Amino acid sequence: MTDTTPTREMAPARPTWHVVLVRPETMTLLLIIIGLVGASILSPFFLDASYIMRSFTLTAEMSIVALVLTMVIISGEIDLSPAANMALSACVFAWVQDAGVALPLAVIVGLLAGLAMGALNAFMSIRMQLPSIIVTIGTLIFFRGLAQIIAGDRSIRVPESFVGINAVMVFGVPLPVVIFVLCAIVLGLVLGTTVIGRQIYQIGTNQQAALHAGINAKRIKVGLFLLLGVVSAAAGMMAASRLGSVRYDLVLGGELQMVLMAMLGGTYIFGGRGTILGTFLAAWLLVIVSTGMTVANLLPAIQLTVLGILLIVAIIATNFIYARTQR
Amino acid sequence: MNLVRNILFRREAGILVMIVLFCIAVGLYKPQFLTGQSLRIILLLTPLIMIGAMAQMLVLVGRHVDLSIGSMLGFSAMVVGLMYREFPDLWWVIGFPIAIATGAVLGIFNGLLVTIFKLPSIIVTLGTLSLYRGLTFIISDARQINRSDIPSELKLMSRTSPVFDIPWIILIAFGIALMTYVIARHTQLGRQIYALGSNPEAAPLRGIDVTKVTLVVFALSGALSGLAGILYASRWGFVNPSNTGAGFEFQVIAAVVIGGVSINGGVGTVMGTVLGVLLLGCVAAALPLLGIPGSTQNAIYGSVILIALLIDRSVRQRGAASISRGGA
Amino acid sequence: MLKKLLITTTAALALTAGNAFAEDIDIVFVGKNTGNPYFDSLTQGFVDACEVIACNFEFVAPATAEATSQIPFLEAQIQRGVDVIAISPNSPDALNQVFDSAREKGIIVLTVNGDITGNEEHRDATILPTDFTKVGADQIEMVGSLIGYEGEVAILSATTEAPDQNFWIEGMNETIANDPKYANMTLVATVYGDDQPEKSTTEMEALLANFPDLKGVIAPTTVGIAAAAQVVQSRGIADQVKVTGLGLPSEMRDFVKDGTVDGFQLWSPYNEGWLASHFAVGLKNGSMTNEVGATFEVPNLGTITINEGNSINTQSALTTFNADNIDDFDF
Amino acid sequence: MVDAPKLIEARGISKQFGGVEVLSDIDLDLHAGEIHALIGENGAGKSTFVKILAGVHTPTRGSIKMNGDAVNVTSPIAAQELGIALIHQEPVSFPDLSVAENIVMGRKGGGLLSRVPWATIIADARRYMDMLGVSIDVTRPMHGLSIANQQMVEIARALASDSRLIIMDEPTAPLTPREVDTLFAIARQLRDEGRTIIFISHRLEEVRMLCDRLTIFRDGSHIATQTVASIPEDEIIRLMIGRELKKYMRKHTASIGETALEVSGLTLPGAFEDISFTLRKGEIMGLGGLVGAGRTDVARALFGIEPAKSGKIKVGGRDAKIQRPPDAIDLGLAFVPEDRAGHGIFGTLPVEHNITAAIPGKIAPSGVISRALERGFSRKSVDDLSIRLASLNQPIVELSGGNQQKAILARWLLTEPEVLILDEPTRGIDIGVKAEFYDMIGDLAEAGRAILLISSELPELLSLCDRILVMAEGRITAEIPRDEANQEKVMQAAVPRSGIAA
Repeated sequence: MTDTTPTREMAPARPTWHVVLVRPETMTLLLIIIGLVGASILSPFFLDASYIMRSFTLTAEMSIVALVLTMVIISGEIDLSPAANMALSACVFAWVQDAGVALPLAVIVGLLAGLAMGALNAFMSIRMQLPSIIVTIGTLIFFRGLAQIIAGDRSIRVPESFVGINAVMVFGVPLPVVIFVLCAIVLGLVLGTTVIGRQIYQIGTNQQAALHAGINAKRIKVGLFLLLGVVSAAAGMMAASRLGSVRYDLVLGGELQMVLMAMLGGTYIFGGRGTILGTFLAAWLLVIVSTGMTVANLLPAIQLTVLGILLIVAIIATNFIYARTQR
Repeated sequence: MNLVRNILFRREAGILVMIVLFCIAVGLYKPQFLTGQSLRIILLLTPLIMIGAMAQMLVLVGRHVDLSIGSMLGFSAMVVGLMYREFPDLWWVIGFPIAIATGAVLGIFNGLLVTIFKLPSIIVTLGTLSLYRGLTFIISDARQINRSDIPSELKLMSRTSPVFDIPWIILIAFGIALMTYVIARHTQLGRQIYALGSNPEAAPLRGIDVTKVTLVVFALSGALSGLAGILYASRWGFVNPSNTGAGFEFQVIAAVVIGGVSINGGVGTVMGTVLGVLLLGCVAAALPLLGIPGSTQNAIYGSVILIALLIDRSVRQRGAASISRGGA
Repeated sequence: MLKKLLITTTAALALTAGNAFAEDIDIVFVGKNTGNPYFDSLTQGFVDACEVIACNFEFVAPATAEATSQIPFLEAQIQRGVDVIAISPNSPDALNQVFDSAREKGIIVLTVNGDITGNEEHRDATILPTDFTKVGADQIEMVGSLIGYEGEVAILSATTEAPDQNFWIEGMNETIANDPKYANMTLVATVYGDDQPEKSTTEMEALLANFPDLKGVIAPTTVGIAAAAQVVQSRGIADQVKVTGLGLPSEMRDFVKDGTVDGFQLWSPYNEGWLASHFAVGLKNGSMTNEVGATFEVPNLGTITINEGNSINTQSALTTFNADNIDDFDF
Repeated sequence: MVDAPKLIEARGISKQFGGVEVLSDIDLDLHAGEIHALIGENGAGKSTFVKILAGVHTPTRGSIKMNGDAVNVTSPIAAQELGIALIHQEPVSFPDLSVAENIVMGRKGGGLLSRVPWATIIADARRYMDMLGVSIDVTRPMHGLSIANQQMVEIARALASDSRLIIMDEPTAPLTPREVDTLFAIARQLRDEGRTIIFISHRLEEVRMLCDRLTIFRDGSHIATQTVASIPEDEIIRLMIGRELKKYMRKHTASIGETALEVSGLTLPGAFEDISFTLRKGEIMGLGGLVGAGRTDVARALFGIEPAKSGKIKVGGRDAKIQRPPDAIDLGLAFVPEDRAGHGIFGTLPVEHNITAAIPGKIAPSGVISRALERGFSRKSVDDLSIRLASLNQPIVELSGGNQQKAILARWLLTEPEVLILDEPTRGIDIGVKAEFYDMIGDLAEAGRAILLISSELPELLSLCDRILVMAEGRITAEIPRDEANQEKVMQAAVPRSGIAA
């Protein structure tokens, strides 16, 4: 089998400014600037740091989960069930707590529920080698259904001592936002500088080559699904603390926003490409876009339409950038 | 002795047995479940899902997924609803071609994104799911079409028809099932969809115009969603921008996957899908009778999809293992 | 359609600009979700009131009616510095924090058409359509009058958790149990349609199947009553099973006209909006005080008293709609 | 039958793949009603030539005439319309569709909505099956058919599109003797109907039994075309490998140390059986054989990608249990795979990441990758193997085939392996870089590493290896020490004897 790769010996190196600038993350940064300008024109009330910060706490939990989802997509898999996982874990936590279990123990039970959900996704996708996208559509409906069974459409209250995570301020910044930034830094370092991070890129780029290079792709992918399960559970309980009560419809439809954050950040849907920084910026972009539209009292319909268009444009753009740079 | 053909056949027989057993079990506990009236209730629950399932079956056979059928249903229903409200004296039957055409246009847009930009259909339709729902809000200015705006002849179609008093809506649904059977089994288009799903790389080599077939599949999915849209207006008598068609895609995927359509493409029968829809209809009708809160329905759909995936896996494993032991 | 969209957007822009200098009171009403016909007429009440008295009115609502979907809209109104937030809450307890932060900013928070039971201290006052305590009894009287005060009756409610629904159902049970007038009426079942047309229909079908000689069905929710009526209409059993409850004239007009439903009740959501605007402006400019027992005048609604727990009833008794008066109402 | 009408006249057919000339100026005539064998070593250009005939590739130069008039075979469909059918060794089919449909699929049959004539399709399918004397239920799906039956369906498809030229690429490799006989009977029947059959095979007895004429390819050019009767087997082999042997004299022969790797009775049913050999430090052992001999499967078993079912492996004298590649790497094994693009490089990732992919422990002792260590290792590798590149951050896909292979070799040298398995290391690499590779392999042996070199290029094997094992159809057929080794001996052992008899 003679291979047909181009044989230019000395390919012209891309100039450094080109490498730094022509990246999906810069596209997201550009969109943030455009978003900020647009939103402040749309409504004078928009440009206020504390308001944007407060609005970010509403989606901070989802953004944290989107960071881990980015790593799962880079590794070549996908998971549409984290939003449902957040709801079910929060319901399990509140239900167990409501039934008299001590708070710390209830939190652990919630996290274990998330882990179990991650394990189910891992078993179906990796062990049974089923396409993870269809598996996680099944688990997304299944987890949401379980949450409905546990909580009915009652809303289970959460003890006062646990409520108000978003009221806790760290140097004037709400705690959920601080946690999001810290998670981004930690995960960015893991993905960017550790062996595991490097191997996630390698598995996503070419799983066969990874096998031949002695990389245990199965173990890493199972680990990612489990991590996503636990982090989703933690995020679900953070939301419970923010809201003071939990219903089965927590973060309903959140899966679209999480995938959107990853895509807007430049994560390549087929794996191998993407960064934590990209998703981090995309999370802020989404907040700016939706807050800008809400404070301008635009019909929610427009927000839905804009979200849909953004996702489609983002996939086409990243597809185009990667296809072009892969000469 | 062809092993796989039996498995496929057994799969449909398996679903039929499940339906019978389920109905007998419920009937023992609640005898009224087995009356003619109860059969009518079950059949009245299935027409929209049936039409959606037919479209989704062809999409899945072509190794694609269309998540936007719920929003396409909602948008088409809204277009027709607005038309009835703004032009009350129009002949009400005009609604059907308009709904189908509207759906087809949205479907073709999906198809273009998938074929021109080579994007995975599941992510594209996840985007258009939200886009079309947003457009539904915009064109309706977020207001509902009330029962009084929907022509009574259209609503009548969900109640009776000259044929043994079976509502038109059920006749249309089974008509679409028959049409899909003819397309899938007896037209070049149908066979090429199966071929495309069975071996996408080999399809172009065998002279199959992959782009055209994919576009037609998505257009069909849109058109049938449009038809389901106007029938929604007939069945429930109103069109609401936020919940008309919401969650429709999950019910349809559950029905299609139970019906034995494989998510790896190339495998799926109309009969299996019809039985899958009927099974879900029985479950949906039985829950309230047994006093089980409706909230368990989602959990049932989810678990049904997961179990069907595992069954599909084991069938494919036994089939695939025997073909190729590659290696140079 | 697009033309309409542009108008609303420019109107929104004008309002934001306009508010900077006028001393009119800014009122915003946050509905449960967009596309809910019930709130169209309630909003109309606000709009007409604000044309008469000095207030600027805006209606916003999330796309879907989940517990937490209203929070971003409330945060936005706080940011816009509106004077009064009127809201029909989607959840009894998920909005406490955001209500508190609004009231810290001096914003008056009124719950409309439904209260946050158990968390009343987080809102200034609540404006209910009518005296909820009497709704249960009125509905039992309504169905009793239709079925000759004897036979089996069932309730088709919305969601198991909706506070107003449970309040009324409690009232209905009490009335049937204690009031001798309804001695030979028995309440056989209460089922929940989750305010979804498909589920309400299957629950209604199950009721008819489980209780063959059911005489009457009370559906105290607009979605439930319409679904129940449609089932009765399609099976042509209007004379055996009487459907009533709380419904919107615009939705029930066909059923009343063709005799499927003889009569149903509701209140005027329009009046609720009308009263809420006046109360809000009154509170803001000091002409009204928000103490229990205080009274105030509202044009064409007469004197309104603030009852226990700062709750106000727009009208004392339910309005009954039937064949002869259904055409006088356009909501 | 000498001057039978010419079906195909190919003139000056040449093809370049990425700068490497694979076919140069092939002239070949094919008569109607003839079975014509194409013979040659791996990579001699046989497959490429027939793929050009079948429209899978387009030639860089040259023309094809069919029945006297020039034709332009642009795609497989064009070929099908011209009546040319190519049957791959692993038939390409639609597993979920019925046999009958697989035969007909894609034939011009009216618009998308035109009716599918099931009756005629099934009737035709049965007719072709009867013609081929094969009893397969044409309504069952392709799923689960044996390879032999799948080939029968492919032939039926060729008949369905009334193909005049049917090309069979190594058809008998996976078949049992009885299935081979059936295939031969059918081939003869088709020839008697006036059709032309091209039969690519290494089994010279089969060629002798079946074919009328044969053509020998070598290094991309057409050496000779003879009638089968007029050329003895030894002559065929001589022509196959007749190039005068440019001796790449190895600068030295390394001192042979103690046994590094010992394999006994290694078996994986269907791939290879009873493989036993010992490999000593400083020794280069060649593993020769033709396509399908199972050499790559042995390598994949040694490295743990597809472990053998039975047999023992001892590394450095100790028993080794290798279930997954990391086990092999820990024991000091390394494996440069044959399929560079599919199993070797991470195309879009930088060259540096590719080079250090197998030594995570060394570049990140604490788990965190140390830039300095990584840059040190990769810079050293680039210099040692003189890899030509613009920058270490450049995606590796931008390098030439030769430099990519050097990067993969560098990856494995960094693991400092005891045993280095190289699978077709110099395939698709231009001559200049090949020589560099040979020196490198020599130096590695000299440094005491044990090297197992899998190669289809005889000069490479003969000049580099201390010993050559030859495999055919999953079995070791000969072990030839360096001084007795020559091309004929290796090829004699490589050509499957047992084709008919086994």
